Amino acid sequence: MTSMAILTIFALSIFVGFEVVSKVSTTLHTPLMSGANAIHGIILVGAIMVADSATNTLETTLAILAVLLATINMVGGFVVTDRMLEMFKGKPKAAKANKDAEASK
Amino acid sequence: MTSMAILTIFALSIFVGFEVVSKVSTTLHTPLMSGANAIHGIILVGAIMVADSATNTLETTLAILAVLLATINMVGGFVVTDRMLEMFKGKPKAAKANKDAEASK
Amino acid sequence: MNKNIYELLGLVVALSFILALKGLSAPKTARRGNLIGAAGATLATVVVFFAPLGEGKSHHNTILILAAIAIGVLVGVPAARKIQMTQMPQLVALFNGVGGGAAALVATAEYLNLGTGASTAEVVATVFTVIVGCTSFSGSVITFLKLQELMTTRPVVFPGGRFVIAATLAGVLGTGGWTISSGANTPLLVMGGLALLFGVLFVLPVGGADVPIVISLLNAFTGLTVAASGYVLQSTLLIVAGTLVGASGTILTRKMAEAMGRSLFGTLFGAFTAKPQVATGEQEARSVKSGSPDDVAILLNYAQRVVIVPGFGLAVAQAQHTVRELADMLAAKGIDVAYGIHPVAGRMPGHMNVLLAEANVPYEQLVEMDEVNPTFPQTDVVLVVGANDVVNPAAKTTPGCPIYGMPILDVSEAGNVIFLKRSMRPGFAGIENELLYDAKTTLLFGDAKDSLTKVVNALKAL
Amino acid sequence: MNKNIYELLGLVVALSFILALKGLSAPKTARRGNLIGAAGATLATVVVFFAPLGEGKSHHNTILILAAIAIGVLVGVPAARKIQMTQMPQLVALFNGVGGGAAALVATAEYLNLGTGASTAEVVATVFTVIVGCTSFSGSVITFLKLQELMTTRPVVFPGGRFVIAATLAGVLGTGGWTISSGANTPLLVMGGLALLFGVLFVLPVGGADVPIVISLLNAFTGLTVAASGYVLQSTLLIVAGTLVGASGTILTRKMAEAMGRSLFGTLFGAFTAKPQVATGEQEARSVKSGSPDDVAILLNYAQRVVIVPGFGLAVAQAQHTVRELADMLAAKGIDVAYGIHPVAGRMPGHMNVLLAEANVPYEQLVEMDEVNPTFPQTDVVLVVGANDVVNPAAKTTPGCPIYGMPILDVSEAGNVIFLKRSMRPGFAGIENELLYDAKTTLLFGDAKDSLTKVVNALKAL
Ligand SMILES: NC(=O)c1ccc[n+]([C@@H]2O[C@H](COP(=O)([O-])OP(=O)(O)OC[C@H]3O[C@@H](n4cnc5c(N)ncnc54)[C@H](OP(=O)(O)O)[C@@H]3O)[C@@H](O)[C@H]2O)c1
Ligand SMILES: NC(=O)c1ccc[n+]([C@@H]2O[C@H](COP(=O)([O-])OP(=O)(O)OC[C@H]3O[C@@H](n4cnc5c(N)ncnc54)[C@H](OP(=O)(O)O)[C@@H]3O)[C@@H](O)[C@H]2O)c1
Repeated sequence: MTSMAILTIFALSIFVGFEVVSKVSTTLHTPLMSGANAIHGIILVGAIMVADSATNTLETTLAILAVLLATINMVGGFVVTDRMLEMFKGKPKAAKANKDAEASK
Repeated sequence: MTSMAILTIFALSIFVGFEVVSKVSTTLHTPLMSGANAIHGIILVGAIMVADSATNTLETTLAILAVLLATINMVGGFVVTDRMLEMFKGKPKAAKANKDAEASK
Repeated sequence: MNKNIYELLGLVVALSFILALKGLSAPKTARRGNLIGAAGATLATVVVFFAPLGEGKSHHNTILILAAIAIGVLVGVPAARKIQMTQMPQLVALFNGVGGGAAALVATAEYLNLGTGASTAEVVATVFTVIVGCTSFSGSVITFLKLQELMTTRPVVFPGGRFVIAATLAGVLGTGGWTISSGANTPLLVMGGLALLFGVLFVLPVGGADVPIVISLLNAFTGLTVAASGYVLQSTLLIVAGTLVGASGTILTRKMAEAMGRSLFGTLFGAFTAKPQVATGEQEARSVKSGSPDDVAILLNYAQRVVIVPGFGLAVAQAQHTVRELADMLAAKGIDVAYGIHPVAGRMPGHMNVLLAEANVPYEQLVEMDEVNPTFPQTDVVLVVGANDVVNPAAKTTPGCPIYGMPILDVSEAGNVIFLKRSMRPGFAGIENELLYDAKTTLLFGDAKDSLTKVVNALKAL
Repeated sequence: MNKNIYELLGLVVALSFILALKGLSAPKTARRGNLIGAAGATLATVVVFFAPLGEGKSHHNTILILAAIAIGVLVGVPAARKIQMTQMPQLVALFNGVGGGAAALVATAEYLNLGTGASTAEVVATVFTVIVGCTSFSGSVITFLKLQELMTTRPVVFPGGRFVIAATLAGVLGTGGWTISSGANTPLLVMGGLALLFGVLFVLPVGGADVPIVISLLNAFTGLTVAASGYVLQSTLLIVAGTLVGASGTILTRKMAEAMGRSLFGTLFGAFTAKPQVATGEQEARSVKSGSPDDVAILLNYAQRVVIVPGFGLAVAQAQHTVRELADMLAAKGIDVAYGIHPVAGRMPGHMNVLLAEANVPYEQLVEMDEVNPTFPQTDVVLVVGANDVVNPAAKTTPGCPIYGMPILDVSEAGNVIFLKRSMRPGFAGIENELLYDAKTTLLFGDAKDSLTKVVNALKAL
């Protein structure tokens, strides 16, 4: 891949990242941060690639440690985000009840 | 550029295109369409590239015609969009006046 | 020019287009956004003359190119400058069409240039560009003719039309496949011709109300052809810019259709599903109640609440200032006056807001459809100035008519309805308006501006 | 696996992350968004084991890798599952830190692997990743310690601190330059060590209220390190995913700072500008008015309007259900009851809304800060349950204190203020609350749940 292509991809990704979260509501700040945090756990893929081609002990040790840390980041991140959002699910219902109540006024 | 890079750029551009206009208000539909229309006038660059490397009369004729059409598209598009938006500029003021009027009620 | 710098500038231009679209979607930044886009496009056009070329290649035809650009500017700028606001939509349609045509020409020329050296993927991209570019070109020309009223604005449907369209489409795809498998020139030419025909057939059955949606759709498609050309020409800039327009145009088309209460699917496949039209109205000479300016003045004078419904005719007659004068007089008499604005009144979304803002109509008197509709039962007089389709009850009562399903202003709920128009001719969608024959309707024939002036004078004399 | 398929799957995963972020920004789709992201990440992890390798290369260490993943899952999942809601923010901080550490390790290992074969651009990317990854790692550990209250939550500032920080930063950059120019291993190691130190020094001066902002910022930075690693490893997926997190994280950080009324600049450069703290409050034993549950019950019983302000202590005491019981009793007596919700009450944005929704508190009783503040002058009794900083007037009156500038709930405008807390200890930000000594304040010491139960019983006995 040419460095021009990489630069273009980089620039477009920045725009996507900006735009996609620009409408987030305050209540979702924490889950969004946590979800984004889980996504960068994808460094796991990089860690596996490096471990996969590591030939001496030092490299292997570093890479395997990276695999361990990245897995914790990724798996833990998605699970904890899901748990947060599970708690949020009560809210829309409540909001709806509220609306209904108002409508019946 | 590899075809993978092109595909990635294509996919990311789709997302950017979607997101960037997803909040447009009804009043701006026409100018936005017109502005987007002007942007695809950038085919002018392609027309110039082809004309630039054309070697026989047929190719040259087609390419020069393309340059002409693309120029009309691009230049006319940006000018007409600007004219439309010029007319819109009165509105925000009016809206503000309206707010002020409400505030003073 | 150094290749890296050249490509970097291309990326800068691509990003300027993103910023342009982003700017255009918010009222505050719209104008700046457009200017950013124009600046980017200018930069790209200058830079391409200094494009680094492969070994042993040189720039050709520079003088010719510059001449073509000069002519293009001389044609495009005055057209965009001088056009009347009422005719802007058709101009946008035309600009879009020439863009599609340019993309098709570029792809064809490059195809000839590459000759047998083109890869399959490149031929596929070429075929796509030529088909869609030609369709967009001829389709846009038809929308132009419709909007300019150089041809009927009613859906044009002929018996068996859908089979002709399907056959044309099959022909387009067949010749497309033939082009891809043979790599020859003749099938490409035939294909282009068939695609031009398809564009015409595709747009003919579209009713007036759906025309802006179709323009927007063709616009999105043209964007995609630019992206495909970019693939063939190996230009990242064209790929990004074209895809941006394709994607944002698609969203915009959907939003427009929603705003007009039209089904996008119905609009797109209208060509295949439209039936020869039922003649609406029996065309017999029915009686209508027409009044004099004095009658209208008296009606208005004793009203407590008046709603003015402006339409395309107001724009044509340039009557916005006179309408304001009348409204001010009524307001001075203590009458409650409001303007009922339909989202698709006029010929482009937001048309009426703009015209009335130009005439300095106070913003709080402009009431959107959803808010004004519930107030009609308490309204004594509705003054319909050069509007027709947007108050036509056929949208509710006549399934199958071109505007069926469009939300309308329910003016028939008011006490009296006054129409200011020049004749009994129907509106843009070409369908009879039963409301004109209604007992509570009074017609005041003549140019809207003249009629309004007379009403104003009559009111003064009261 | 075929290279094209492999790369295509990478693109699919990248797109799934876009959809995940998009989903996460709207309440309805948030949970689905997170699952899409998890599915994408799982796919990527499986696929990478089948990555096509260059000529003559083979897969190494597969067993070890799988073992490490297994251990990671066994550590990560239970931690995420078992953690109490009150401790979630520090867990997120910790996860972020290990991610940054992983990126730094990956970059280091690849650097060793490439040896002298690395291009300058790759070395620059490596240096960037190691610096930011290490900073993020140690910085996150400090935020964890702060949030877990294993160390003081007050800004830690020592005299001359800013010079130490500046010197460390200079050292980091210097060794970075040295690494780039020499390509050797020792400077990279020294640089990593200094970056770890810098992370600690960077976060120490951050006050409690700014901690979530710093976590978000470190999160964005970690995203960028992933993108840089992607560049070195030539993985489009990592580039896109990392950049996405970097960009969205930056926006999110700004939005969080706005929501908390904090200056992002002040937070970021707090390390360089913070001065040793002015001791707030004179620490002399001043008298406070403490009351019995009966006193509180009587106050509440004769009120017309009561506002309950829940805070972090309510979450710790798990008193949400008891608080609801009390509120229902008061409402049954015809007293107007509302909950005043501060946006940063608790330990994460939205914390209180969640806890109270869990206890089935009717949604319409939850009133946001901006709406509840104007009602305090008409409020007879404010019941502050385990909150402190969010009602601390120092945010308005004491420039330089860690929460200065944060909007607060103006409970001092109400007739009576009752605090339910266990001691005179300050809240998260570690600053005295003058309101505790105010004449209209009554303190009821004890665990929030116990105290509330007693108040409920006293009310029943009345
Ligand atoms: N806004 C958009 O985005 C958009 C875009 C494209 C199409 N459309 C379509 O355009 C139509 C708009 O509805 P509309 O009610 O505003 O307009 P309309 O249905 O086209 O009706 C205009 C009326 O004005 C009268 N008129 C024309 N010139 C006049 C003059 N000088 N003085 C007095 N009257 C004059 C015409 O009758 P006479 O000829 O008898 O005078 C006609 O009945 C809809 O069908 C809509 O779907 C809208
Ligand atoms: N929401 C967020 O996003 C977020 C994130 C990170 C940090 N923060 C920060 O956290 C703080 C939130 O303010 P806050 O007013 O909710 O909390 P706070 O200022 O931390 O005060 C909590 C109070 O609850 C009391 N408490 C603790 N456990 C208790 C128990 N079991 N029973 C009764 N009382 C108990 C404590 O006093 P005793 O020890 O005397 O009982 C303390 O005064 C702000 O400084 C905010 O900036 C917020």
